[in-house]
Amino acid sequence: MKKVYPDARAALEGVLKDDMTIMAGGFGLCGIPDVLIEAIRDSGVKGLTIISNNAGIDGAGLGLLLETRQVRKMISSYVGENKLFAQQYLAGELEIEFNPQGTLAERIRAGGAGIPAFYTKTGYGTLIGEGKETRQFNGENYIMETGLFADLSVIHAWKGDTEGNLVYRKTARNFNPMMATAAKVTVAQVETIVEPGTIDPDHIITAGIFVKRMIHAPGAQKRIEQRTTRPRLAA
Amino acid sequence: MKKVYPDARAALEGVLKDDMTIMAGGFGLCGIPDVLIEAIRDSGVKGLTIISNNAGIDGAGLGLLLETRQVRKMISSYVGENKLFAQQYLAGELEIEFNPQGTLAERIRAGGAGIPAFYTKTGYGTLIGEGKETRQFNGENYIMETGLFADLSVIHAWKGDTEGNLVYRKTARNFNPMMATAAKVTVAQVETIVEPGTIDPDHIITAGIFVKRMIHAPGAQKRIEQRTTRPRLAA
Amino acid sequence: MAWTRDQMAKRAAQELRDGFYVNLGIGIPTLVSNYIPAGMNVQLQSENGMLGMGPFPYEGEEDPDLINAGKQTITELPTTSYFSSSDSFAMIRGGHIDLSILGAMQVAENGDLANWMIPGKMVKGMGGAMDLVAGVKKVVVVMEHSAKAKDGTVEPKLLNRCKLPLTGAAVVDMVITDLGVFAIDKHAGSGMTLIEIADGVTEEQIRAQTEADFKVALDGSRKAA
Amino acid sequence: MAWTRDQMAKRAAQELRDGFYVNLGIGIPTLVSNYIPAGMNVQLQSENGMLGMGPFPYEGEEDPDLINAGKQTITELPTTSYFSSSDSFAMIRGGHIDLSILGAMQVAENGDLANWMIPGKMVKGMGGAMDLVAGVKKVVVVMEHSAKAKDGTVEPKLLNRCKLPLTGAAVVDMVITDLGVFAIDKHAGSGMTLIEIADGVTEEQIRAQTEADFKVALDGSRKAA
Repeated sequence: MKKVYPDARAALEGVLKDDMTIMAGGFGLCGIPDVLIEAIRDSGVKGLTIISNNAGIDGAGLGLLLETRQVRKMISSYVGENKLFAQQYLAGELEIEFNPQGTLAERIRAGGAGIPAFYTKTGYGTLIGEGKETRQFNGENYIMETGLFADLSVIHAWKGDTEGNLVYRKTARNFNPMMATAAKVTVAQVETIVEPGTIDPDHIITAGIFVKRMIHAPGAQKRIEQRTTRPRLAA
Repeated sequence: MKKVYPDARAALEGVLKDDMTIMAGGFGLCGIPDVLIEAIRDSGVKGLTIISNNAGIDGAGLGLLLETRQVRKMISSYVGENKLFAQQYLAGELEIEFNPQGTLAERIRAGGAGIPAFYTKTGYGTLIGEGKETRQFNGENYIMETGLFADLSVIHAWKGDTEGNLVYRKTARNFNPMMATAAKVTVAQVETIVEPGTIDPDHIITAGIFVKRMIHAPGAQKRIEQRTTRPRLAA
Repeated sequence: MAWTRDQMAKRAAQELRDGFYVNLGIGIPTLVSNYIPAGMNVQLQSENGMLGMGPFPYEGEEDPDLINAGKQTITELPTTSYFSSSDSFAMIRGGHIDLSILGAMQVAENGDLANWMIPGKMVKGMGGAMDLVAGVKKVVVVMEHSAKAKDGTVEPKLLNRCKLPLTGAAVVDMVITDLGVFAIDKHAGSGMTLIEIADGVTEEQIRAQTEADFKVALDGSRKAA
Repeated sequence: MAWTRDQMAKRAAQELRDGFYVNLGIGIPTLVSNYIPAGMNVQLQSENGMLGMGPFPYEGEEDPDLINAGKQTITELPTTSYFSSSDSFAMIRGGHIDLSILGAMQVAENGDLANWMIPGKMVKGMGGAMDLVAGVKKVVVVMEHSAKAKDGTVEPKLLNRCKLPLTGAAVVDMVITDLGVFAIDKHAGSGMTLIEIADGVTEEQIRAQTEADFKVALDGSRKAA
């Protein structure tokens, strides 16, 4: 069982096929598996359904797969930052299924946890609830949402050991841990790969069982979407 | 907002009342909030419904509350190690609701996460499924289970800061993190209390928002239920 | 005189209590963090997986791994903890956040809220807004009292019923506009009550820009919640 | 000659594959860890919140914070990770564990399993057994082929239908007893097949101690799963 692959192309070999469903971690451009997304683009695989909170921006993240028209459908909570997305959507070339962000996160967690459906208040009485089963518990109204499970998850982690145990850094954690659990094959790009026993086992967020393949991706190309700062007080 | 109380009695003041529901963390005697359980015993509160994976052993853990007949009902997955429990149950003095361990864990997690019900395969076709709704998803059979939420959770953590951020040690984590989220009031006993900023925020398992009160409990009295060892090889 | 954006934020800050965990939306709600009273412990949640959100970083100290839900670079505090998106929304959905302050396009007198889509325009998505309004204990909307249409006519935003698709049904507890403050009893369904008026603004001015029916109780009896 | 407990465990170990994540029950299943082939990477899960379970500690090195699901003191390995009970059973329920090896009181020819309660006797509870058999990809039962009643008569444990309350319905893939090995096609419902016989044991001996109907296919064609 060798989990570490030499590069993204090798790590994705044999798992990509047209019309598959792929989960991609990240929130905005934070904690996205950018190297793996590039390799998916280069593979030319088409007709993809992508489950990801956002759709990247023009020229970065999942935006790369929109440029090449490899995406048929997005399941996301917010796609605001992508002009190409808007164009393709309005032209009828791209399908979108909006999910409330917390519902999306929980559907993915449920998919990985063997829970086919759960009830939530979120979206009751809105367009999101239309066509879904509703039900009262203790006098409150809920809608039923189903679990999500993909053919492939591509995720980003900060540090990992060769057993596949992963830790994340700050808000780059976001959707990555749930997605690691909710696909037939999970491939992780990891900034630093270490030997087993290096990471304190109490600190591990994703247990190695969920990670089938991993690559080293130093993270040098991490981008900032909204650079906001405050002035330094004069000394 | 001062979360740290001088002792267990003070930390439980005003939150105990007869016939309430209390969650207690731990698996066997590992990671149990023993100091808080003693204080619950000393308070004399009666008619308790206790949600806890086990029922302690004679003379330790929740066994203390059985001795004093303060417990009316247990919601547990396994109560094998407690003779007093068997006596009181057979005498009709104690009610028991068995839950499969994973169903119990998920019901608690759901209660804390605002999920009133979910579906699971566990227990389908068994006594556990009787009287519960069943349903097919993708041709497989599931039963519906509901979330659990208590008046009070008492938990044990290894380290915590005064903001209530907690970390756990090894398998003493078990049910403690979910229970922290699933009660009106969560009181934590913590082996070491530190200042905020001391624990790496990527390592925190229970965010301070879930912990209303905490006490320092050095953990000197931790007990081992089954002491198993292996021989040292002769040099 | 109608309240400025900062005055609206300052009024919203009066809803904070010591020990509160609070989620602030984008826009005016973000300004509320400037008015947390000294000595009051309020922790800000960012739904992308952080509790204890700090201010923007100094220039040169931006960290691509540390952003808020608006994708802006931020900093951490000694109280900070990080968690996954599912844990973050378990916190939100489970009712653990005390207060959410957010913007809106329309609010109805029963507490219905619309702030995520305009039919016919490109829809960007609801992000975490639906989860927040469904899950947080108390929801306070901060918005301009009315909008100006292109022809100059006033378009009320406080309505009998929302015309835009809802973000949540019967979810708003309080609306702070540039003209005043309204309490909504979303549970009992007893409607909207004007409880404060901005200095120099009259009830008549408010009525002229409001479609929603509302009672008036300016004696402070409805102020606390 | 019927297999010993260790021979049964050794036979069960043949179901392990490199890279497997495995949950072992109490009793004979625990012995399986002694027969993991050298060079094969198998990680053991303990449902109380640990992956990568190590052997018992040396005397004096027991840690009350480090126990397995049988409440025995254990050790950690370089590959170890810890997690909560809900994460542990998300792993189990979600089908991420490759193999569960556990004991049983009765198994039926359709894969039904009974191992948690005897009506009229004090019930201790099912612990994690129902979750394991419902969630793990492959379930192997290791047990004595039959029980001896007090009057000395043989009581079969492989039955047409379980008489005891079920732990799971149609969940068992394989049964290893002291007399042989049976495969169960729980999905197709095509029943039980005897695929191996312990050295020196005859099919007739097995039939005499078995109530369940079973086919016989000893050519190895049904061996791999």
